[in-house]
Amino acid sequence: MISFSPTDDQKMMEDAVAQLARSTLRPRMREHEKARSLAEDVRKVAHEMGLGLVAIPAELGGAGLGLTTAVLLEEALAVGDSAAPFGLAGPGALGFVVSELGSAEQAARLLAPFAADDGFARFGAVAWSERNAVRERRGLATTAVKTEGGAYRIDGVKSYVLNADRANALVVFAQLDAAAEWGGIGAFVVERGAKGLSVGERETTLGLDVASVCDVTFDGVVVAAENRLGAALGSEAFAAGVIRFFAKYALLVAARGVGLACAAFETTREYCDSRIAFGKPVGHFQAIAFTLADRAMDVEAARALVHRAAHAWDSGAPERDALRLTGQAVSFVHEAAMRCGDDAVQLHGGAGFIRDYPVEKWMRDAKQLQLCALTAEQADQLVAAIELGQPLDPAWLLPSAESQNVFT
Amino acid sequence: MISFSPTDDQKMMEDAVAQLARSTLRPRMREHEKARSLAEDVRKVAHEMGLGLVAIPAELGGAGLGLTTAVLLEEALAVGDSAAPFGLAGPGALGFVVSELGSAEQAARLLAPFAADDGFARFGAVAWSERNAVRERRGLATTAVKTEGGAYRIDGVKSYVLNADRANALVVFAQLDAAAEWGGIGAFVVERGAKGLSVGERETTLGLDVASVCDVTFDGVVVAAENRLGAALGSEAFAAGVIRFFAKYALLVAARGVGLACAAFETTREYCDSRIAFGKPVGHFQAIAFTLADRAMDVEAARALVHRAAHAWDSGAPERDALRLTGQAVSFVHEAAMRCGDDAVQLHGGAGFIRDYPVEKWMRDAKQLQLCALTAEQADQLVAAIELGQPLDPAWLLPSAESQNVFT
Amino acid sequence: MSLDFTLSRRQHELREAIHSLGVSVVRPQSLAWDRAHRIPDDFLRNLVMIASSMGGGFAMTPGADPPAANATGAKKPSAANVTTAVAAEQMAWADGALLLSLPGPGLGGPPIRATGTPEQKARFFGMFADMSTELKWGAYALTEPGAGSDVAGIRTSCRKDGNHWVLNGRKCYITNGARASWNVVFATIDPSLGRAGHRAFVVEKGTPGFEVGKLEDKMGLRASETAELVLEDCRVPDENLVGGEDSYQSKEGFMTAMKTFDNTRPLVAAMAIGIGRAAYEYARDFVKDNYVLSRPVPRYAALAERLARISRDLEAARMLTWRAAWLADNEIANAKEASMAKAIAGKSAIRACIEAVEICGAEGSIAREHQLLEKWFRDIKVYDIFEGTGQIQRIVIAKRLMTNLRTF
Amino acid sequence: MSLDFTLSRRQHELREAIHSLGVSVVRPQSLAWDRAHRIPDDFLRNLVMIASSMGGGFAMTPGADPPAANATGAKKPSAANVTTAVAAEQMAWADGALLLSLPGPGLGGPPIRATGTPEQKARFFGMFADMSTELKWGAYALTEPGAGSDVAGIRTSCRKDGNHWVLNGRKCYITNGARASWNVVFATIDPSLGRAGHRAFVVEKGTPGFEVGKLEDKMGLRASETAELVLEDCRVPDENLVGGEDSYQSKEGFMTAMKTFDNTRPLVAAMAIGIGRAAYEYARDFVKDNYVLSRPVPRYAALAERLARISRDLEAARMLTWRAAWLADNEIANAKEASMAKAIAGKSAIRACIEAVEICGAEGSIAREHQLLEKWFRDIKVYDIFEGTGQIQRIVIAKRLMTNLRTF
Repeated sequence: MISFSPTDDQKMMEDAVAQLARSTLRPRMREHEKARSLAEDVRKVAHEMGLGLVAIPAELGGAGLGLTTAVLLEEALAVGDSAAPFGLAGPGALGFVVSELGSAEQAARLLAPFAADDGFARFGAVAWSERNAVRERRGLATTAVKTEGGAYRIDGVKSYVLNADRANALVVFAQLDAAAEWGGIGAFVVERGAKGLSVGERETTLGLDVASVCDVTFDGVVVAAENRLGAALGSEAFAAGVIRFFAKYALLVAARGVGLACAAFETTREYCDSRIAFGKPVGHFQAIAFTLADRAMDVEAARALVHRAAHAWDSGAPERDALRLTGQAVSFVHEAAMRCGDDAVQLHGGAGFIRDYPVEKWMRDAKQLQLCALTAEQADQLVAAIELGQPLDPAWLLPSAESQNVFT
Repeated sequence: MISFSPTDDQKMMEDAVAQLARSTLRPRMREHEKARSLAEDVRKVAHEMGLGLVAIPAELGGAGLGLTTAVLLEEALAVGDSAAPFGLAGPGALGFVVSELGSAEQAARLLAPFAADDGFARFGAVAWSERNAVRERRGLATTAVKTEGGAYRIDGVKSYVLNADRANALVVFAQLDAAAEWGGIGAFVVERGAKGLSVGERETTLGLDVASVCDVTFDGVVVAAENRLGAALGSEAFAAGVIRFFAKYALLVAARGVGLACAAFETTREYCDSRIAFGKPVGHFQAIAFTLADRAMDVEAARALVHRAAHAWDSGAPERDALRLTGQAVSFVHEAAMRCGDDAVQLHGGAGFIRDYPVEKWMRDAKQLQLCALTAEQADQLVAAIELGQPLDPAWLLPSAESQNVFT
Repeated sequence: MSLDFTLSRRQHELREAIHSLGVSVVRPQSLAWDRAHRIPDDFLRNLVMIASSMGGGFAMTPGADPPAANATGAKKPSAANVTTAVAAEQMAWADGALLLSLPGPGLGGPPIRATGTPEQKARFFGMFADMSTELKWGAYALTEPGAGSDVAGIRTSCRKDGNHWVLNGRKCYITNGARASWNVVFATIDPSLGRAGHRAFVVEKGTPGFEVGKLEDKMGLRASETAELVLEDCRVPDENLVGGEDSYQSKEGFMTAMKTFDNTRPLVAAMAIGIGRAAYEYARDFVKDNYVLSRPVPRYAALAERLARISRDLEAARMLTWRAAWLADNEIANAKEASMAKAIAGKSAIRACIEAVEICGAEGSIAREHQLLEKWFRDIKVYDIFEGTGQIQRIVIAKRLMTNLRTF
Repeated sequence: MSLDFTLSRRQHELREAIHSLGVSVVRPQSLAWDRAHRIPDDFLRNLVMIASSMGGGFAMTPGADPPAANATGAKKPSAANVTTAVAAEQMAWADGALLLSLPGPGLGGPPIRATGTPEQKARFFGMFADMSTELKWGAYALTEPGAGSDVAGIRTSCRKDGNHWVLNGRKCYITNGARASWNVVFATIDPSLGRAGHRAFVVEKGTPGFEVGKLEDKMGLRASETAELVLEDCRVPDENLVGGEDSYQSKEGFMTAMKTFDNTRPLVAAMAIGIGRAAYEYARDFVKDNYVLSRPVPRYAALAERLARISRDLEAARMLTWRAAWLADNEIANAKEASMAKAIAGKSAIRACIEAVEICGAEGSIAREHQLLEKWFRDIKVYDIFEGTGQIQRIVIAKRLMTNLRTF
C-alpha cells in the first residue's frame, strides 16, 4: 500500500547521517574542496557507520539494507556536501559491478577488505569510459585477450575513472570478442600495483573535487581467470547485468543529486527569507517566491521518484519496470538539481558568485553530477526503449564515446 | 549596415494591412471560424491589395516585393486573425513550389490566373504529406509513372492538404524512380476536375479552421509533360529546390506565428493592465508581470529572427546561411507562439477558456500552426545539419511519415 | 510504515475496471459528447448503477461519499484519498468531462460535509440516495465575473431579512450549476470584511430570484456543463445557511471554501495527470504503430527523449499527487503539498498534450472518433486554471516557505 | 533605411581581428590567467598598443571612448553601439575577463561622461591618454553588501564638511576597484530620500580613509579583479563631486547610474552571447571531431536538436542586443530593449554553457589549456546577475508594459 514514510530504522539511520552532514560535512566543505579529498577522520567516521556497503546484499558481504535505505542515506550525506559521497572510502561503483556480474565467491573475496577496520582508506573504482571511440567497429577500444594459461591480457586506456589513483581494486571493462561488438565485452578485476597498470595525472574538474579523476592505462596487464567477472554469463545476461549496474549506480548518484538540490533550495530559501531589499525580504517578491515554490516542487518530486525507483528494485518489481522508474528518476533529478543549483546562485545575486557562500559550489557540483554513471540523455533513452518496447541495446543505452562518456 | 527599420514603402503597406486586420479580421474572427472560411468580401479586399503574390518574383508573375515585405505583411494579417492568412485566396504554398521548381513559362502560366480579377476565389494547394510511410523503401508512396505518350500517371493518396477542396490547381509530389528513394521524386501540376482526382471530406482540426484540410486521392490521374515541374533539374538540384520551398513557405508561416504571438501578447497585456484582483491590476503582480516581460521578449526576438532570415534570402546570402537562419527563426517562432498562446489563456484565468474571448483560439491556432510547412523539430534538424557540415539529406530534413507529417 | 509505491489490490482492481470501461465504452463516445455539449443521462445512469454495484466504489469526489458513512462517524479507511486519486486519474484518462458530470453533490458536497448541520446533511445528501429514476447534481458556486482567483473579492451580497437571507449577484464558470438541484452559493455580508464576511448558502433550484444565465461555450471539456448563475433578490431560508449562523465565527465561512480546495486539489491534479497520460500514451502508440522501429528512424533519438521526458514529468506529478493524498489519509496537514500536486500536474499535463500533438505531426491535430488527442489538447488547459490557477498554487506554497509572508 | 542584418565592412574586419587575436593569443593563456587571478600587465599593454594602432578601434566600453572625441562635440558615428556590441561579443568569446580588465575608465567612464564638468572630464579621462609606461583603470562603485539589486537602498553616507565631503560605508563586487586610479563612488546624503539623495564622487586612490578590503574569490571570471572597498571618514574634495552640486536636482544623481546601465546592458548582453557562443561552438566542434557522422550515431537526432536550439537562442539574444544598440545609435530611448537584451542573453548563454557540457559528456567538465568549456561554465553565470539581475531586467521591462506600475 502506498506510503511515503520510511521505516523507523531507516529514520534512525537517516538522522545519524544527517547529523554527520550537519556537524562535519557542511562546515568542512570548503576545507575538503581545497584539500581535494575528504579528511581521514571524516572517512573513518563514515566507515564506522558502515556507509560504504549499505546497498550490497548481505550474502555478498554487504549490509544488505537495500537500495531504499541506500538512497535515503546518500541523500542525507549529500545535503551536507554534495561532493562528499564521491570522496568517501568504500567499493563505490565497483560494489555494484561485483554484485551484478560477479559470483558470490568473487563478491565476498573482493568486498571483504572494504568492511575491514582499515576500510576507511580503501577505494574501489570502475574503468569503463574511453575518450575516443573505436572507429572500425562498435564496442570498447580496450581489449582483453585470453592467454594460453587461461589468464587475460588487458591493453588500452580508460578515462574519467573516479578515485583511480586511490583505488585498491578496480574493475576494467574490455573487448573480448571484437566481432560481437557490444555483445563481446568482459569485466576484469585489477588490483593496485598490477604490472602494466598506470594511473595518469589527476584532472582538474568543474566540481565534485574531493573525488579524483584520472586516466588509467593498461599495458599488457595480466588478469587471472578467477578475476574475470561474469565469465559464466551469456552475452545477453552480461549486457543486462551491465545495464543494471549503471542503473543502480545512477540511482545512487541521483540520490546525491536530491541531497544537493535540497541543500541548495533550503539555503536559498533561508537567504531569501532574511535578505532585505527594497524594504522587505527578497522572498516576499512574487517572482522570487514562485521560483522558490518551483524549486520546492523539484526537490519533493525528485525525492519521491528516487524513493520509488529504489523501492521497485527492493520489492522485486519486473526488471523493465525498475529500469524505467530508475531512468525517470535519474533524468528528473539531473535536471532538477541543476535548476536548484542555478537558481541558488541567481537568487543569491552577487553573493552567489562568491566562494564565501556555498551555492556556487552546488551549481558546479550539480553539473558534474549529471555526468556520473548515466546522463539524463542516456536515462531518457532507456525509458523510451522500454516504453516503446524496444530491445535494450547496449550500443544505444550504455555510456560510450559514441553516446556520452561518463564518470564511473 | 544593421538596421531594424523597414522602408517607408514597406511601412505604408504594413499600415494598410494592419488596418484591414484591425477593422475586419479581428472583429469577424469568430464569424469566420464558425463559417469555416473567410467571407468573400474579405477575400476580395485582400485580393485587391495583392496579398496573394507578394513574394513571388516579378519575372514569374508575382509582385516581386521579396520575402522581407511578405513576412511583414503576413505578420500584420495574422495579428488580426492568425487563421486568416491560411484562408485567403491565392496560390499559397503552390506559389513557392512553382517559383522554386518550375520554369519561367510554367510559373507565368500557373500564377497568372491568381492575379486576375476573379483571383479572390482561386486557391492553390500542394499535396505532399502521406499518412502512412512506405514500408519497403524510403520516399513517397504516391507514384508517378511515365506513359508512352510522355505524360505521367499519378496514383496514391495525399493527406493534410490545405484548401484542397477549393484548389483550382494543386502540385502533387510523387515517386518517379523508386530505387532512387528520396532522390527519385517529382512534382506535377493537377488542375481541378482532372479525371481520377478526388478530394476527401474536410477534416475537423484543432485550429486554423478557416483553412480546409482534406485528403486527396489520385487514381490514375494523367498529367501532361508540360505540367511536370523541375523535369530539367538533376535530383540534387530538385531536392535543393524542395528544401527551399519548404524553408520559404515555413518562413511565411513563421511570420504568421509572430503575428499570432503578438496578438496574444498584446491582448493579454491589456487584460492584465485592466483586470483587478486582490485590489490591483493583475499585471502588477510580479509573477504575472515577469511572464508578460518574457512573452514580450519572445515576440521581439521572434520578429527579428524572421526579418533576418527573410533579409538573408532577399539579399542573396549563401543558401546554407539563409536556410540556417530560416530554421532558427521557424523553430523559435513555433515555440514562442505556443508560449504566448498558452500564457494568454493562463493569464486570462477562467475567461481564457471561454470562447467569448479570443485567446483560446490563439492557443489552438498556435499548436496547429506549428504543424504547417516545417515543424520545429524539422527546422532544428536543418540547422544542425548545416552547423555540423552535414549533407542536406531529404530523408532527414523533409516532412514525411518517417519524420513528421505537416500541413502544406 | 515503510516506503511503498505499490497500489493495493483494491486500488489496482478499481483502476483496471475504470480502464476497461474507458476503453470499451467511454472513449468511443467521447468526441460525440464533446460535440453535443452533454453526456447523455442514460449513460450516466448506467454508470451510477455500475458504481453502486461495485460496492459504492466510485467515491470519485470527496463530496460523493455516501453521507451515511459520515453520519455513523466511522473512521474513513486510511487510503481513501489515494484511492480516489487513482480512480480519478483513470477516469479522466477515459474522458475529462466524465467525472465532472457525475451525478451527486459534486464540489458542493465538501462545504456541507465540513460545516453543515446534521439536518442539512440529511436533506441535501439524502436526495442522492436513489437516482434510479432521476439523476441529480449538487454544485459549488464561488467564482464571480469580477473575482476569479481573488476568492476574497466576491461581491455577491447577502443580507438578513426576517428568517430569510436575500442574495444578489452573479456567479460564473459553475460546473453543473444549471442542472443542479442545489448550488452552494458564496456571498458576503460586507465586502470590506474580506473573508470574514463570507457566508455559504444552499440555493435550491426553483428558488425565486435564482436564474441560470448562459451556458458557456468553452475551449474544451465541452461535455461538461458550465453555467452562469444570476441571483436577483433571491430569498433563501435561514435553514439553508450552511452550518447555521453560529459557525461563522472569525474566518470559518471562508475557511470552508479553503478546506474544500485542500481536499479537491489532489483530485484535480490526478485528473490532469489522467488526461496528460492519455495524450502521452497516444503519442507513444502512434510512434509504435507508425514507425518501423527496427530500421533507423531519423528522428528516433529526439523522439525518444521527448517521450521519456513527458512520461517522467507525469510520473513526478503523480508522485506529488499521491503524496498529498497520502498525507490527507494520514490526517497530516497538506495544503502546501496539495498545491504542489495541482501546480506540477497542470504544468506536466499541459506540456504532455502540447508535445504529444507535435510528436504525431499533422495527424495529432485532427479530430476523429478514435483520435482524441485534439480533444485532450483542448480539455487540459483549464486544469492549470480552475480550483486555483498555477499562480494561486504557488502563492499557497510560497506562504508556507517564507516566514510572515501574508500577501504579495 | 531598410531592414538589414549585415555587418558593415569595418564591423566585419574588427570582428575578424579580435577573433584572430582570440584564437592565437588570448585563448591559449585564458586558463592560466584564470588560475593566476590576473591578466598580466604586459599582455594588456600590448593589447592597448594594438588597439590604438587600429585607429583607436577598441572602443570596447562606452566609457572607453577617447574623451577628445567627446570634447570636440563631434556626433558619434551612428553605428557606434552596434559596433561595440559586435566587438564585445567577439572579445568575450576569446575570454570573458579580458574586456572587464582592459585599462581605461571602464564603467566609471559613463557617469563622468554623462554629467561630469569639463574640468572633471579633462582630469579623470586625461590620465588615460598615455598608458605606455603605466596602465591605469577607473572603476564604478555602486553595489553594497546590503544593497545589490536594490540600488536605491545604498547606505554609504556622504556629508558636506567645508569644501570637502566625508564618505563612510562599504562597497562590494567592484570590478578593478583595487587597482583603479579612481572609483566613482555612490553615496547618499540621507537614505530616506531614496534616489534623490544619491551623490556620485570620484574617489582617487590614496585618498585618506579609502581602503581596499578583500579581493573576492569567485566562481568564475577569476582573472578579473573584484574588490571590496572601505570608506572610513574618507574626505573627498568638492571638485570631485561628479557634475558638481548643481547637477543633483531631483533624481539626476541617481539617473546618472541608470543611464549607465542603459548603455552598458547591451554591452554586457553581447559579452554573455560571446561566452555562450564559445561554449556552443566548442560542443559543436566536439561532435564533429568525436563522432563518425557518416554512420548512424545513436544520439544524433537528440544531439542535433540540442545544438540547433542553443544556436537559435543565442541568435535570438543577439538580435535583441543589436536592436537595443541600434536604437541607442539612433538616439531612440531603449531602456526596455536594453533590459530585454540583457535578460535574454544571460538566460540563453547560461543554457548554452549548461547544455554544452552535457553534450560533451564527462570531457566537458575537465579543464585543460585548450579545453575551456569548464571555465566558461564558471564564467557565464554572473552575466545574469551583474549590471542588474534577470529579475531586475524584468522589472524594468514590466514597468514599461503596464500602466502606472511603479513598484512591486
